[in-house]
Amino acid sequence: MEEQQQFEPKIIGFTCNWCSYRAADLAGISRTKYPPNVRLIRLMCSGRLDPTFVFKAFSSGADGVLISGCHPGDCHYVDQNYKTMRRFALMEKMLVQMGFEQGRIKLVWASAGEGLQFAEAVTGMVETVRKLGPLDWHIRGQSNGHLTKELLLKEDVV
Amino acid sequence: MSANSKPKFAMYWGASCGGCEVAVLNTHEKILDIDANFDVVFWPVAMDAKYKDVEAMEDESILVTFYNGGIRTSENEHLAKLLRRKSKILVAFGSCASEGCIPGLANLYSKNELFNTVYAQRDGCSTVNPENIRPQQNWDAPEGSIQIPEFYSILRPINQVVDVDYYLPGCPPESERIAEVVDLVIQVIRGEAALPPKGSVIGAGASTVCDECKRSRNVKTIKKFVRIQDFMPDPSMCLLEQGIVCNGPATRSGCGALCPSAGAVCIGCYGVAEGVIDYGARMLSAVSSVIDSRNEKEIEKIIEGIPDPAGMFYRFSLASSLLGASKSAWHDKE
Amino acid sequence: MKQRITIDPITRLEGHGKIEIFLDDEGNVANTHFQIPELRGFEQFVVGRQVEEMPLITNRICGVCPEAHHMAAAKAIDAVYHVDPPPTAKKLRELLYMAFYVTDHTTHFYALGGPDFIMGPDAPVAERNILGVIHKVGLETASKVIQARKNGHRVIEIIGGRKVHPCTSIPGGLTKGITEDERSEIEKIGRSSIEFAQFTLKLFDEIVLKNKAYVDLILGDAYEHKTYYIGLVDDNNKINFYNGKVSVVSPDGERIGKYAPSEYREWIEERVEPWTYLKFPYLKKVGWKGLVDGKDSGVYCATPLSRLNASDGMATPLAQEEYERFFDTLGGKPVHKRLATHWARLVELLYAAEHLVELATDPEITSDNFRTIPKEKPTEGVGIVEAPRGTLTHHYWTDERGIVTKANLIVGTTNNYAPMSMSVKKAAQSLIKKGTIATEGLLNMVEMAFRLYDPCMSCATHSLPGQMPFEVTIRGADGQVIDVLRQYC
Amino acid sequence: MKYGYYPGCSLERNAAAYNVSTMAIAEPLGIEFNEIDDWNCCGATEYTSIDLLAAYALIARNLALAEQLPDNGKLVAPCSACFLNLTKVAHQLEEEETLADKVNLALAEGKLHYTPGSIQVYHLLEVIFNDVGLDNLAKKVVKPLKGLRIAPYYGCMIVRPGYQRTFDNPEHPTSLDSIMNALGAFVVDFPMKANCCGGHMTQISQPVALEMLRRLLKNAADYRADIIVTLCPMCQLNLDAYQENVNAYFKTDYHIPTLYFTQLIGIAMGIPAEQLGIGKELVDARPALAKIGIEVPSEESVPEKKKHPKESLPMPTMSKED
Amino acid sequence: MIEPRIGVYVCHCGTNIAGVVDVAEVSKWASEHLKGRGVVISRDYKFMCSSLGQELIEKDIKEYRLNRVVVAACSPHLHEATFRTATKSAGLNPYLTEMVSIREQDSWVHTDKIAATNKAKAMISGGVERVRYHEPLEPLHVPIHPATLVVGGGIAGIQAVLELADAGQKVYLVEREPSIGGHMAQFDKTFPTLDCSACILTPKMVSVGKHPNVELFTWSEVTNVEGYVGNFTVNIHKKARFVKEDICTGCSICQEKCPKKVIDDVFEAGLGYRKAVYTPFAQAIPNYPVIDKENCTYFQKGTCRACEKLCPTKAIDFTQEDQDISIQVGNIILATGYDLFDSRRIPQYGYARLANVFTSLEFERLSNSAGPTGGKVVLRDGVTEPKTVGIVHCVGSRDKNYNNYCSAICCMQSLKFAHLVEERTGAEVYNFYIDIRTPAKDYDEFYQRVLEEGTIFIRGKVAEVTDAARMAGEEGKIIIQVEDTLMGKQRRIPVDMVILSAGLEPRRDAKAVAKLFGISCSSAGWVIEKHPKLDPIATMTDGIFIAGCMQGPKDIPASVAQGAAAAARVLGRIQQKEIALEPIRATVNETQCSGCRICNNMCPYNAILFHEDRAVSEVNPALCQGCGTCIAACPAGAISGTGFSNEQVMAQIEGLLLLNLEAEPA
Repeated sequence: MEEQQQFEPKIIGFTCNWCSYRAADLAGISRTKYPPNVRLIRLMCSGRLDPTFVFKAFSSGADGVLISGCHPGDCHYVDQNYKTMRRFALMEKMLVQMGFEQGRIKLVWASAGEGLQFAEAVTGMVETVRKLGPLDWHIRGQSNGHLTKELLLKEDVV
Repeated sequence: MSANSKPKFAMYWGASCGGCEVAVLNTHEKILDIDANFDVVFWPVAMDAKYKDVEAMEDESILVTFYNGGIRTSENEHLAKLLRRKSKILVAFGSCASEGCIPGLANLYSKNELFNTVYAQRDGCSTVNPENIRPQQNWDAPEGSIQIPEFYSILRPINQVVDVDYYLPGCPPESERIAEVVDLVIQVIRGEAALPPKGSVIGAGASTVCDECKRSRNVKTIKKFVRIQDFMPDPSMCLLEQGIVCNGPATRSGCGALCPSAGAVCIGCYGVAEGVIDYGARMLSAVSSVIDSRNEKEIEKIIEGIPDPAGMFYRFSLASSLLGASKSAWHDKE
Repeated sequence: MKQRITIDPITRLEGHGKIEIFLDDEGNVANTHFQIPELRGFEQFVVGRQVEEMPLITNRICGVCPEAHHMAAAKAIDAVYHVDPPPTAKKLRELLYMAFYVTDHTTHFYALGGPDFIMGPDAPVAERNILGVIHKVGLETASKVIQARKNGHRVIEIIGGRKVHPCTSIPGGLTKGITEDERSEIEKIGRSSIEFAQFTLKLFDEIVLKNKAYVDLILGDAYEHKTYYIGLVDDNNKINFYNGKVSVVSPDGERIGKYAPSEYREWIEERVEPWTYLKFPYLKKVGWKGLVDGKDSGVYCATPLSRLNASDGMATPLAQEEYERFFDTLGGKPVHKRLATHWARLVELLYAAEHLVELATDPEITSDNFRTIPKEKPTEGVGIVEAPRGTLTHHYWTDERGIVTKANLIVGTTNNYAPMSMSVKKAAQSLIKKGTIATEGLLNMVEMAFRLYDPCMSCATHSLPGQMPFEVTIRGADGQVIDVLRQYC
Repeated sequence: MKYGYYPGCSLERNAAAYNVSTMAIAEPLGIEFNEIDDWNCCGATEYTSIDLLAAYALIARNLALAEQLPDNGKLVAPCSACFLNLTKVAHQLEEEETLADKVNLALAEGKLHYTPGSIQVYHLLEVIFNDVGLDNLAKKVVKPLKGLRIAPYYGCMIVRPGYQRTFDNPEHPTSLDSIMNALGAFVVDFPMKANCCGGHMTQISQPVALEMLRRLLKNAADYRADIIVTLCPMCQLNLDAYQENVNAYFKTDYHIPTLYFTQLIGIAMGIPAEQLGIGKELVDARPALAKIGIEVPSEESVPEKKKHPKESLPMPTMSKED
Repeated sequence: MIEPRIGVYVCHCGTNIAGVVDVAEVSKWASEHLKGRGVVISRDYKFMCSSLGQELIEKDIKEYRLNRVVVAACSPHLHEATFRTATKSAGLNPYLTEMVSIREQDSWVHTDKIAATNKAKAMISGGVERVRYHEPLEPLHVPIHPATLVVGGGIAGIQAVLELADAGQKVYLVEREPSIGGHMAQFDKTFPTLDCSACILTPKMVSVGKHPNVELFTWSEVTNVEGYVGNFTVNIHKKARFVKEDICTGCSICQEKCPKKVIDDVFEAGLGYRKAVYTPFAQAIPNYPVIDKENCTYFQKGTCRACEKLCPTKAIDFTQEDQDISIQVGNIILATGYDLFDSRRIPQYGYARLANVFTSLEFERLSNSAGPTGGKVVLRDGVTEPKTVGIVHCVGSRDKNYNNYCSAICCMQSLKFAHLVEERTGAEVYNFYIDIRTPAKDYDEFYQRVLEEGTIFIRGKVAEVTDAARMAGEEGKIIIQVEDTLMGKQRRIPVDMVILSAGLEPRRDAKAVAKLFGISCSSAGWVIEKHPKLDPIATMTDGIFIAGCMQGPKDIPASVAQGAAAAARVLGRIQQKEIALEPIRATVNETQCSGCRICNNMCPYNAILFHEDRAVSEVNPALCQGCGTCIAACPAGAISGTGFSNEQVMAQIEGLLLLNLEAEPA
């Protein structure tokens, strides 16, 4: 099906309520264009980002995950994004160990004023993930490990 | 006859090591209780029984089945489904059945990688295989063809192939916990107690291993991760605080913190804490949170002290984790 | 009449198996295949792990003899780090190991192998099990048995931290020592173990040796194979379970050599067959000639019987006496009668109990010098111990961080895969004549043939998830399936 | 410090002195040069505007050869034109994959290949300023250039922004100034320091070229510079060889010698003048150099040091820059 | 969980959303495909935020017994409050509403209509799944401390202080310099009316100094801020003045007698001198001096003490020490102003190399009647009047090498300079400009006036300012090299004096200050306001407001307006006495907590306390700010959070990826 045409990756983005989510708003307000492949989830702080969310996204059909928070030192909650920085480093290391390509997960610092930068980050990431191709982890997860036709057909209905 | 009037009990091992059976034998006197209160219809390790007898039984005619071992082959799956059908209550017994356990680490590699390592000739190893033979599901012996079961690309805990009523964690479950559960079941039969809600974890604590650990604990900040062979840890102080990655904080209580009390790290055999979805995510998040640095380079340096995150954080639970297996396992070419 | 027989799982052994028997046109046995149907791949998935985890990961190969894997791995990682643990550490490990032998051999004799004798081969199925044994020998004996197992596991817990899957061995020693109180508790246990061992031997005398039918069964050639034997021995060639070199003797009892752990590859090779997931080890020097016995076939055996054959005696007095009685009774070394393995196992039980006391009373045993911190870069190392079910070899390679890069494991029961297959065939041949199949008897024979090896398939198939559905398919020469006898466990 | 070395054509001819002096100071400053074997012309300032691709290939050939040197990808060019060309090409090849492929296609003919990004091109000035460093340089000074008034002349090419690195302020570079200070010379604030010397205009329209040179000379003279110090063979050639023409054309009478900064470093380090190729210049530098060591006129006579009238306002200092 | 009955409302926002997203289709899709997930009704409407739109929701809640509401419209930061109120007035707990931003994050950023429509569906699906797990919550109410802190004593800060103080509220004003007044105090005239800066500023300064409700901390800085809106604890570091404030009469004898003359880099912009003991200027508030330790002979050499000896009231006290004062306030207004672009960064403009190149601020002092030359416009020699003067616009502004932005005030400032030079010296004046920007009231009129005065305007960015004479007439002059873009040729204009109309930059320490108060700066360094148009004086941190150039370059009227506006906002808060906070908090489940103490150092507000006795950790809801970092860190999963629970996020992920659709009857 859509495998034939250009592959449109699905990317889940986790944004912090104070910086990156507002950066996304600003991108909108200033009508900065970026590809529609990213779907955002708002957290109060990137420090809230539980790796479970990331794994859940991947195992539920996301081809990439974008994590975004205030610039280090600018955290609305003083310094929580440093915890994000640490968690991300270890999480990325583990995902790479499990065979993930570097580009599928990305940490982007974006202040509320950086709508343009945010849009650019998204665009860049969509391109990378498009090149990497689908992850189709979830559909395999439902079988004994083999990708079957009927599983493929379950794909995205919209 | 009296045997049949007693509720039927079965214990079966799938892809497991037999430790669970031994743990049951280690309940010692309790075995006699089981004998007294149950008609043990099927318990291969301990007694003869014919598979055809089991097949002949009515569905749900077995009151309780302790099923240990994961699903690695078509045969495991077949048996899990059979016993599910025959049993009223199916208990995922032990780590393998509940979360895949150590054998689940195989999900970090593909079936091909597994086969090659085991069967191909590798320098320095003892296998001699010039024709590069691999076991065949169907093989034509001169006398006729014979089969061995299909080996799946990934190992799965049983709840991924059948409906599970209860989970009894541990590798193996501590005999005391097993005894408690047996008592509970007996009480239920006698109408002295009610069953816990379906899907709950039995024979384990509500918190994590630290709750039972005697070591002293303080606020944690880690500048360097070390390994147990590197130094002589303080026997009375939290191992994680000393820089050794201990899985105690994320691992369900119930074992009595045996390993940390014996000077070893908790390796996580009791699995996820109540309500937790992904064990590795909890360990990963907790351990990295206490890294004491704000500098990306330095953080990189510090996490070099965790050379094998997937292995250390998913030692027992990889097969039941959200991701379940590594990319090479999922994308294994037939 | 053309037939194919399938026997399904043997009960009362740790694992599962599947046997295919093909008959020829006369209805006699043409060939048999003993298949192991699964794979776990430890050798692959230990790669990438921290090497100090090996004693904790590989003991999950087998929950029946985790102590054996724990020890083999422990010795291997000592070697990987080029570190020599202090005497106390070594003695504590061996002490734990003796306690393990006591429980394991006990378990086998009373729960697994024993029933065949105690209840008799022809006793009804429903009674041929541990509960049956309990009923027959009486609760008093039963509780003795239970107590013996309990004691053994208590010692294991004291030193190993846990009853099953011990956790205390690390490169260079142990994570903890033992206190004086614990020591004296262990000593008490040891002494009672000796009594229990002697009691068991007496029981064996009464039930088996005094029973003509059984003795004939043992001495009959239905269960005889002339193969090579291997077993771990100390410098005086006495049996040792924890330390020493592997002694190899030929079918006519001559010692053809002894090898140290690091040299195992010059002696042992493994063969792959397409119809089973399990490999067949054999003696490299002799070579693989197929599933046949004799001096020219590399097939060897590693069981209590083999150990007695491969050694010059026992290191403890009482056991030494039994050792001598054993060979006197059975007509000198080597003994090829496989059913004698059950007796040999009890000789070892006694040794284990005696040595347990020796170690428990060693002055060094309570010292707190229980580990040496490794200084050298980790590289590569082999560890060998004698598991109840055969010589156990662990071999690891690591990078400079001590991360496993390669592993090679040759496990207890695997050693006996070939002889077991042969025993199965022999049993089949002796019980299938001209198409007449004594079904129950056949199953039983085969099961007995198995149990004497006390095969632990979870072990053997360290590359297997312990499951061995035992299935005999009987086929005619045309491949037509006539009968499938199957039972799962 | 090890570097690949690309002398370029002019250092073999008109700028031989530059080459000689560079070699003379390299060793004592702990610099090791490893000349590219069989290097070719960089195409000077024109060729790129004639046939771009060919020019890129021509220049890339040198980069490809440099890549084979064991000098961790650092290549030094003393000539500003060579430096500019090499950096420009190294930069463009890194930027445009397709261009790099085309160029490598051409190089393949000669069994050569250049991996974009593998070579960093440095100008000699940069190496001495950053890698050797002022402190180390000062330590080596045995004969301070005290009393010598120097106009530091950078020319228009080396500080062009936008390529691999811009190592000094393009509008108002100061690295050469501080090097000369380190040698003990008096450096005049030479406003024309980064202006063009006319380049090859001398071949195209003499009047234009001469006017450009006149401005430089006049300004240097206004600041009473004894010597113009340069780091570009083209600048040196123009200022030195055409000074007489300027005088003839504008009825002026300038006699300001133009030396390479390496020559002055050499002198300060006590290396005999002849070993530095001094004497090869057309406008004789000896009278100027003769001043060194001789009592210099006291600072009083320097106009911009005039005492300020008391009502005068304080002058901001350059140093405040954070 | 009670059976969810969800209403989905898709807003057109005129054509803002409907222009790209097929809203009708989206709403239809939701009602059909999300039926199985509890969606009872789904509508699209022109403007959901309109009163009619809100009534629509209220009506449905009653009619269809809805217990959850999803509004797909603009960013929750814009209208979450609006729709919560609507939900509330229909008798439903307001926190059972979820907003989906299909405008900012969909229609406005995408062009492909089909893709955008599909994305809207996915986003709504995510919102629906999430809202299923919303719980009814009650906002937390915290009291507002009536006192206010204003940081920065420039005109913006002064205005804010006076508004608040006059309204009868307590105000603390903290100023880094010895006197309030800020940049405005340095100016001579203010455009476009040319009224004297001091004349209009000093009265305000005086009333600040005398006001009973104002507590003034000059020569002081804020070093620490804790707490949250309504209840901040602020630490002020008050540097020792070495002058007893209570005794000093400000007679300024000490300043006359002090032997140590120092170049005044601050108030005189480096163009004039002050003493080691000084008040920055005559009308300083407070008007008692400070001793600047670094330059005071006594402090440096241990001798002198001239000031001490000669002080008639014995107000000098060398033993004074720095103080740290802690104050409680409910709100904070920041007005820390700007720094002047440092013209040294453009060396080719010759500043600090060529004597007669001046910066705008230097010229302000030069032309100021109270300045070093008493208002005489002269060259740096202090005597010569310039015959020709060049004024360079946009120095460091609208220049990709320095600052991209327009500094807003330089055009008018340059015009003012042109006029003053004209007026004071009759010199010939050149203005070098890119564009002339005179947008505000009476500004362009002023431009016309200056034009008529004969100032010459050359349109072109100046390339170089040099003293390298090239041709006759350039000798001894400063030559301005410029391309006249109207004439289309290069020109060299020789002048005697150059004035660089330098741009405005954020304070050097702007980022540090922002961090101190928990707000953020744009990449340029100006503080980010809550909304660029609708809320330019509030910040993302509740209780922290901004005014003046801290928020961006602006002139005096704009700064004053912002100061007043910020004050008005704070007064409103104080009126309410208390403020409702989002009830987003973390809580520890004690039976599950193992006391591993990993969370203990996760909280920057020290809201997590560990009970040694029970060996469990607990979160103090009063201190918790709801960031959720401890929730993510807890290895036992023992900490949960309201508003952003695991269940909510996990469900939203499934929704966004449409896994929920499988749960729907085929």
